[in-house]
Amino acid sequence: MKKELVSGLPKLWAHNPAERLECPGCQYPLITRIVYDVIDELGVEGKTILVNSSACGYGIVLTTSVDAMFPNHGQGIDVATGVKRLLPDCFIISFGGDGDVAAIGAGAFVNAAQRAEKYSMIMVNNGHFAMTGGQLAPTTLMGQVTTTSPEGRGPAMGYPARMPEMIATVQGTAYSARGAANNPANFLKTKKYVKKAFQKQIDNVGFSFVEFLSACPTGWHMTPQESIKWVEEKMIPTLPLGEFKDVDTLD
Amino acid sequence: MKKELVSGLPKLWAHNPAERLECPGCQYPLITRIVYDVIDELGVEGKTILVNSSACGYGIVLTTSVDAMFPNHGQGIDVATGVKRLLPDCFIISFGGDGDVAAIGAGAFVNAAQRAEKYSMIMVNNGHFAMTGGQLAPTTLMGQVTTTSPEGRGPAMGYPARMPEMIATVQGTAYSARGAANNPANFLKTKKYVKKAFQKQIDNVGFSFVEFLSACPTGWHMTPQESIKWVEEKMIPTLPLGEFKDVDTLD
Amino acid sequence: MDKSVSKRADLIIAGLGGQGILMGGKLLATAAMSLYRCSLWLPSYASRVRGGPSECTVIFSNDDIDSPILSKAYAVILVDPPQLKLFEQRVRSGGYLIVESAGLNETIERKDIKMLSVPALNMAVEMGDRRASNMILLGVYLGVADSIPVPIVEEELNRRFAKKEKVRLLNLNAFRKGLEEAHKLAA
Amino acid sequence: MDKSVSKRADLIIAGLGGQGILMGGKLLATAAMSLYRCSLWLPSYASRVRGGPSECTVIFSNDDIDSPILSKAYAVILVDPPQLKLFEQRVRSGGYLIVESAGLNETIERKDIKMLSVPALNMAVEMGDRRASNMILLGVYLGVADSIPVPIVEEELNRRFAKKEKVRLLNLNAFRKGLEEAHKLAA
Amino acid sequence: MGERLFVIGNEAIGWGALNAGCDAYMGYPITPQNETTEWFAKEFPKRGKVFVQSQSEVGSINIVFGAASTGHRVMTSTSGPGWGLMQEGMSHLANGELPCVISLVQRGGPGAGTTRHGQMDYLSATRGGGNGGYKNIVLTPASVQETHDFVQLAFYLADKYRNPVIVMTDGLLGQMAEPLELRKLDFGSLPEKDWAVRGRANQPDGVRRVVTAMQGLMPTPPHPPYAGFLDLLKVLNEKYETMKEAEARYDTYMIEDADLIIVAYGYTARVSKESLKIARKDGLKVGMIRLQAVWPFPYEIITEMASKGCRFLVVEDSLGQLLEDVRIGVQGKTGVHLLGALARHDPSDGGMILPDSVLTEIYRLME
Amino acid sequence: MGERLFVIGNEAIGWGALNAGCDAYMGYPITPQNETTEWFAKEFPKRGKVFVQSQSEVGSINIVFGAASTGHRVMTSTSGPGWGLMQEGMSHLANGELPCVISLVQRGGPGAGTTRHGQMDYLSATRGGGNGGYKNIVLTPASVQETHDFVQLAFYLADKYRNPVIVMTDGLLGQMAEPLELRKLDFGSLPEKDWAVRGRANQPDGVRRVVTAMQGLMPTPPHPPYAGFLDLLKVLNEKYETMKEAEARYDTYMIEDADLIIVAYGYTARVSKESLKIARKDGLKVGMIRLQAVWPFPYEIITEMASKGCRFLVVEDSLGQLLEDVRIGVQGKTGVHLLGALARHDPSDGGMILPDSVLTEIYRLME
Amino acid sequence: MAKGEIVIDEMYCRGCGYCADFCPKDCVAIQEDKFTPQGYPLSSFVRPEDCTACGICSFMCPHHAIEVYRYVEE
Amino acid sequence: MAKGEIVIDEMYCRGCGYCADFCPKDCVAIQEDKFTPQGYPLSSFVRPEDCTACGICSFMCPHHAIEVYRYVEE
Ligand SMILES: Cc1ncc(C[n+]2csc(CCOP(=O)(O)OP(=O)(O)O)c2C)c(N)n1
Ligand SMILES: Cc1ncc(C[n+]2csc(CCOP(=O)(O)OP(=O)(O)O)c2C)c(N)n1
Ligand code: SF4
Ligand code: SF4
Ligand code: SF4
Ligand code: SF4
Repeated sequence: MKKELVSGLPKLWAHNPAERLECPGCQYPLITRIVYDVIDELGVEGKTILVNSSACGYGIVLTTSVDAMFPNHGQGIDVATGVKRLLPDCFIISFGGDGDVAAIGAGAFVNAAQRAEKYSMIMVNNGHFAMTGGQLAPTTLMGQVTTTSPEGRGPAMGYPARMPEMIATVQGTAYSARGAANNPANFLKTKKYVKKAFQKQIDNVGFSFVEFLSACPTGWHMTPQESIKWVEEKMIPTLPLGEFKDVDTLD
Repeated sequence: MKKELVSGLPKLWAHNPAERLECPGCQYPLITRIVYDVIDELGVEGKTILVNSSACGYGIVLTTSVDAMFPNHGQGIDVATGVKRLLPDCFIISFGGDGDVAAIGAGAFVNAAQRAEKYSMIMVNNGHFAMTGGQLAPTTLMGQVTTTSPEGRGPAMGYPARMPEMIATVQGTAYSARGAANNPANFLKTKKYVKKAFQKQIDNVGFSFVEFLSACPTGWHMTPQESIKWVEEKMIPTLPLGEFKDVDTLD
Repeated sequence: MDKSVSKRADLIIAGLGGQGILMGGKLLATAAMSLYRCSLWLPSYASRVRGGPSECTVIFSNDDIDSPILSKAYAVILVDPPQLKLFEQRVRSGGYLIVESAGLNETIERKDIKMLSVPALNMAVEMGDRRASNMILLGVYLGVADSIPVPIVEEELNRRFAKKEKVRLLNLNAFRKGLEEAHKLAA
Repeated sequence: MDKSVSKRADLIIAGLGGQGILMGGKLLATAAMSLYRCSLWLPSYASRVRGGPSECTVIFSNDDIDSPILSKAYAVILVDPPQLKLFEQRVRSGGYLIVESAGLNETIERKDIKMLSVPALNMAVEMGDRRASNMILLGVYLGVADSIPVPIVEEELNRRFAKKEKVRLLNLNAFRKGLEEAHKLAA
Repeated sequence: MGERLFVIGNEAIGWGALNAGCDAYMGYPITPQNETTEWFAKEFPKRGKVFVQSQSEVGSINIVFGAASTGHRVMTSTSGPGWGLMQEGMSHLANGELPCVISLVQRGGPGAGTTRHGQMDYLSATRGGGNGGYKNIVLTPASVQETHDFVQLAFYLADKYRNPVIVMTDGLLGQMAEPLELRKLDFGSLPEKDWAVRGRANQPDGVRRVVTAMQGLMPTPPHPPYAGFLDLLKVLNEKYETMKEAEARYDTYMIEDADLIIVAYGYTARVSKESLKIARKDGLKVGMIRLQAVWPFPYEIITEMASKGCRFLVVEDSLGQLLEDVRIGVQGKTGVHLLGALARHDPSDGGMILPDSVLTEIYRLME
Repeated sequence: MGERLFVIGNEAIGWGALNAGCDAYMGYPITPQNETTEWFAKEFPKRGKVFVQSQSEVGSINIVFGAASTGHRVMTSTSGPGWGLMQEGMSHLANGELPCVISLVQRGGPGAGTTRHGQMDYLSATRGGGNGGYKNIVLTPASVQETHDFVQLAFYLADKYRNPVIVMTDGLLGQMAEPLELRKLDFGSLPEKDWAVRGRANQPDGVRRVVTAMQGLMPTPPHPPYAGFLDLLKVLNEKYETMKEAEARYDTYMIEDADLIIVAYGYTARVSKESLKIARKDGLKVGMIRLQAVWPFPYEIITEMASKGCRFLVVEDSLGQLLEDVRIGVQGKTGVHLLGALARHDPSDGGMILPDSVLTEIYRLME
Repeated sequence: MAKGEIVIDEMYCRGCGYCADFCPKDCVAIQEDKFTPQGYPLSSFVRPEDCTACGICSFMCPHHAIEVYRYVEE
Repeated sequence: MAKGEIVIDEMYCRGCGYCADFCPKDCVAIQEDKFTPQGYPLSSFVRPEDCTACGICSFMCPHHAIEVYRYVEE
């Protein structure tokens, strides 16, 4: 009997375990797997440039075998604009944490969409600032304890940001969705979202955006299993999965 | 026969013509009149602090008789947060141009709403950066000629920002609307919007926001009459007047 | 100024925003390019106020132009008469202060300079457009200073307004009126 | 070190993140506060990597503590044996290198320091929780260095874990096991 | 000795602020100062004080602008890239003459550099990294206790001069724990903040207040603030000159007979002192000037010692920034040497300058 | 003489960029440099080149980061508060060693100050206003032609050193019109930009490229960029030292026999030269050093002239920034005087330093 | 019959004409041959008889140049 | 009968247990007493017989430690 590989290392893989420093059970690499595989499926690998400004993503995104950029926290959105404008034929993905997109980079994010920049943005939402030690992020859920909301997030600290819903109202946005990988079905659905988002870029329609809810067991002080449950039972009810915009022309 | 004053100088007026340096036909002072009069009607004059970071608003807002602040372009949103947090019993209005709110201050704007800051924000949309000589703003209409879109805004420069629609999607926003003063009826409707927005602050509900479409005859190189027509025939169809969010609790 | 050698000329035009101050100066400076090795135009206007004080410096020279800023100039064109006393001080000894007469109700004290009071606004209104007054004053200046041959200025003027025939004609006529006026005044 | 005068003691604890390196050092430094005029704890850990190299410096002294950084210390506790060669160099002459024996398969070359190899991990597993191994090593250190009286350390330990009785007991017992082990090794 | 806490430098900033009567903190997380932000998140709300986690450092500094305008004592803290982002705001605070405290916990740069420690923001802190030329006092503590005390001093100086004051440490001092005696320091009385906005009904004179970053100054009543630009410059210049006269701070150690003087601040000053003492035991005439403030800079003492023929060794964890000031002071009279960041002992981002390296350099220079 | 345009300094920046083969401009409006932004908006799209109006100066500088990473020639321009906002980005560009050009048209500060002109960003431009200690060449033209030429030089130097280069003028030079001869300058050949990202299929060697602002450097292949932090510092230090050696630029005027030397750059250099010529006619031995670059700074020539006993007069429209560098050069050997922004002739924001003021100061000093 | 009257302040009027545009009774008009001290064309209360004292000309005036009074029976 | 098989790379596995959680056929389990070289509990292919080669354990593994092979008739 012959064996055929069904699934293994993601496509676009630079075999370098030294650079793979994510925590056990971290779901971050699942979205990178999705992104890498979709790039491969769309056949755009040779012209892809990944721009990563998500903090925990630094080591994780470095596993790619394609051109990559690592600007500072919050800058990846504008930096991607710079790359895409100079290389309109290239395929540009910008990765950001929820801190990047919803906090420090929110102005860049809104304006990239307003200008209808033709690249794709992935926001990895792990509900807090993981790299710096688990502070409140705009996406933090109500009641969630972080190092800067030690009593849990209360209304005095505002309410969880819903970026895909918000950016869907901007005319320059071609596609906006929220996915997760709390189970295999949602993993596969998220992959579909990502593929659609990327196709908008290929078709030069407009700005495309996918938020990914990502379990962070270490940062949340949970077992991996508890962290998946948290995504399911806490995050998804507040931050529903699905598509919020999907158009083929912006006019 | 006795005479009774029906309408004259706005309330909260500091009689100082030297500081009134707006261009002939500029509609900016109409929104300040609305704001001043509503503050007076709500009886909060004594605890009002105006924060202005709109550029042409500098001279215009200086006409108030209440405490006022003039931080730099783009900063008025965060500055208002600082003032309100330290003086929660005071009544804080932040004025911004479309450049302030939709461009340089977009991140501050989105995050003030996300944190449900309890003050009121007025955005004066004159469709371009007036003070610096009429450059493209995120709100500039398609086809509109500015000094940085000399051939008219085309899709390569993105699409007009719709801030009230966008900010309405943020949970921390209590109120969001768009008004104009292209005719007396809309002037009065805008005044109602402003009053509602201010009431949200008084009731401590959340962030409140009103956009005001403002004719800028000088900057647009039009007569005042042409500029009113432009508001009516070009701006309003793209940026419809009305309320986009009005809630009494954020949960 | 020695009209034949013409090694350097300088001029301040002062008034209010909207009076064509900056445009007039730039026109001269551009025209001067073909004649002088160096030519310089420096505008100066209030930043926030539309319609506030406005001023420009024009210098042409065959030597290097060092300072772009003039403490004093050979000629000052003052379109806003209330500022007379201020600009009296900015004329170099032996030079000219050319001033709009409408609204002028004082005179200068200095004996070492000449003041030419020109009813440019009235003349312009008579010509059909008050906005042409700046060209009249420019004409007066060239009439007395002769720093650039008239045809060169007219050529530049024609080039600048090539696409707006009515404006071109208006300005050209105003300029010529100013030259005439200069000769009258000089006489 | 002169145990009776005890003017200054210092210590480096090194290992990997998650081995309780930083906590152990801070416990000692806090306990030392009541005894010494000065006490200092300086952590040092890799920024990006969870589980990377981790190290802390502990100094107590009745004199001012100048440098918070030690080129060498009287004692080094090494929880990560593969780094033996590196830390052999960081022990002061006459001092101790206390090293976890599980995974240790070399020895030191220097003759002027003493190496104590301690099966702390095994001992901790026997006690029911591998995470207690750091307290065992701390006990060994105090057993040989005697820089702080045992009751003071135990008091601090009890305070720190006051709210978690099981953890408190585990750590206290581990610490005492370490002390015993030190006496065995010293014997 | 009173009750002492055992806390890290980043927490001492919080305790110092509390003892200074600070009312509000606004900040954004960045390593290695996160414990400061977290301290305020934990300790301030429960005391009814204001904690705002901003959306960025541009946000922090502008929220500070608003908060400081109300006359309350307010502060923020940051590091590295966050400090870079605050430069425009610093300039506007200077223009508006708004008192506030910025805790700057230096890390290594440029760019994201290392999240650990470094002394690489000296020039941007002392020269006004932002636009337009402004000055602020920069205090440089070297211990946990001094950090706590200097934060209080900083609030006092900020109010005294109506100017931002920076307390500059580094990741090493921030992460390091030492005993801290909590104490409220009294520096004397201060004028009323009669320029603050608080709503006209709350102004004793019923006259509006205006705060602006546009053309300088918040003249106390009568407003309006139309002081010309030149007036702003004159006022600022006078203030800066006064600060230069009055606020230089340093301590000296065995400089009287020294042939070589080490100039340093913060962690490298402590490292250097250890080496210096060893060298002294060896009979080498080494002394030290430890800077407790790096702006204003005590050029006079440097010039004086240089005139006596002393040579200088600058020990700083950078490519040579403090070095520039020492050179200005020395005026070419003697030699100035640098032991800088290239002497970090470890190629990874954890390296620091060790006592051994300083000692070796002392011996090399004294040979 | 070839065909000449009559353009203002802000437009000359555009023409210079075009002649340098600049591919992209990104910027945000701010007075007094709006004509630059507008020039690119008008001239670049129709030539198939990239113009992006960013949402802020933080946006500008980060879009520059992205654009420069592709190996194209890119630039931005700004002034005052916009410059303040770019500081963090400048630091990251330095870390990533990305070549690009920043046109800085100085206005008066601090804060929003005046929108007119000033020379108040000298220190933040030369000292690295942002975090972490970095250096960049700062070219300071004094005419429209020189502005155009120096923009081309800036692009060359940026590529040569893989470092941002600043062209620093001011509102006055920016608004002033002079004849401009368009000419393409040739500075010699440059290495391939083999480090640039462009998609792996477009890399001749098929190996990925990595650009980072995190821990320095984009080593040309083989990657990865895991140079340690210390390695980054060493590389940067070496580069900065090379620039210091090679890139100081100035011209001198009648300094040989001078008793007093004026040091200035930009508009105040031109103003000063006029006064100097008058003073010379009067027999006063005044000379001038006009700086064409303010970083690196030509300390040697200053020291040399100071050693001969020359005194110095610094003329700059600030409270004394260039002054610091001249002091470093003079080394206390002779006197250094400042004619600064307090000598602006007009209390409003329009004031400038007039030739008369400089002349008076020369006479005062030469009395 | 006039229900009220308006007062136009020459110092403030800048001749934009909004009062004339929006007055529902056409009581106000720009006088192209009269100028304000600042040189702008001046607005005038040309048909006082139809004024209803609605206030529109006043609140639509950007330069706050108009006061509107209503006549009230005593 | 097994439709395929999986290979777990000890070097990569970090014992998070997602493979075990999500394997629809319960073929994978964490062996609490076995450790990876890095010291993490190790995942094992405990019931190979039911494996359908669906690939889930592989793509749900964050650490890319699992390869899934499907048997194909030749
Ligand atoms: C200007 C600036 N401010 C702050 C930081 C510190 N910082 C690094 S990552 C980060 C937030 C990380 O959160 P997020 O973007 O959600 O990414 P995650 O770590 O969760 O992947 C912060 C605040 C920085 N590097 N630069
Ligand atoms: C950081 C910074 N960038 C740019 C500017 C220049 N600037 C002043 S106002 C302005 C835009 C004005 O547009 P808008 O906010 O729409 O107000 P308007 O003038 O139209 O009232 C700009 C770009 C500045 N002052 N500060
Ligand atoms: S901290 Fe959280 S997000 Fe970051 S690598 Fe660990 S698990 Fe993943
Ligand atoms: S430029 Fe436009 S917005 Fe500004 S004062 Fe004039 S009319 Fe009003
Ligand atoms: S609306 Fe006001 S400013 Fe305009 S014309 Fe009428 S009175 Fe004059
Ligand atoms: S999902 Fe991967 S890392 Fe996690 S236990 Fe299974 S094989 Fe190991």
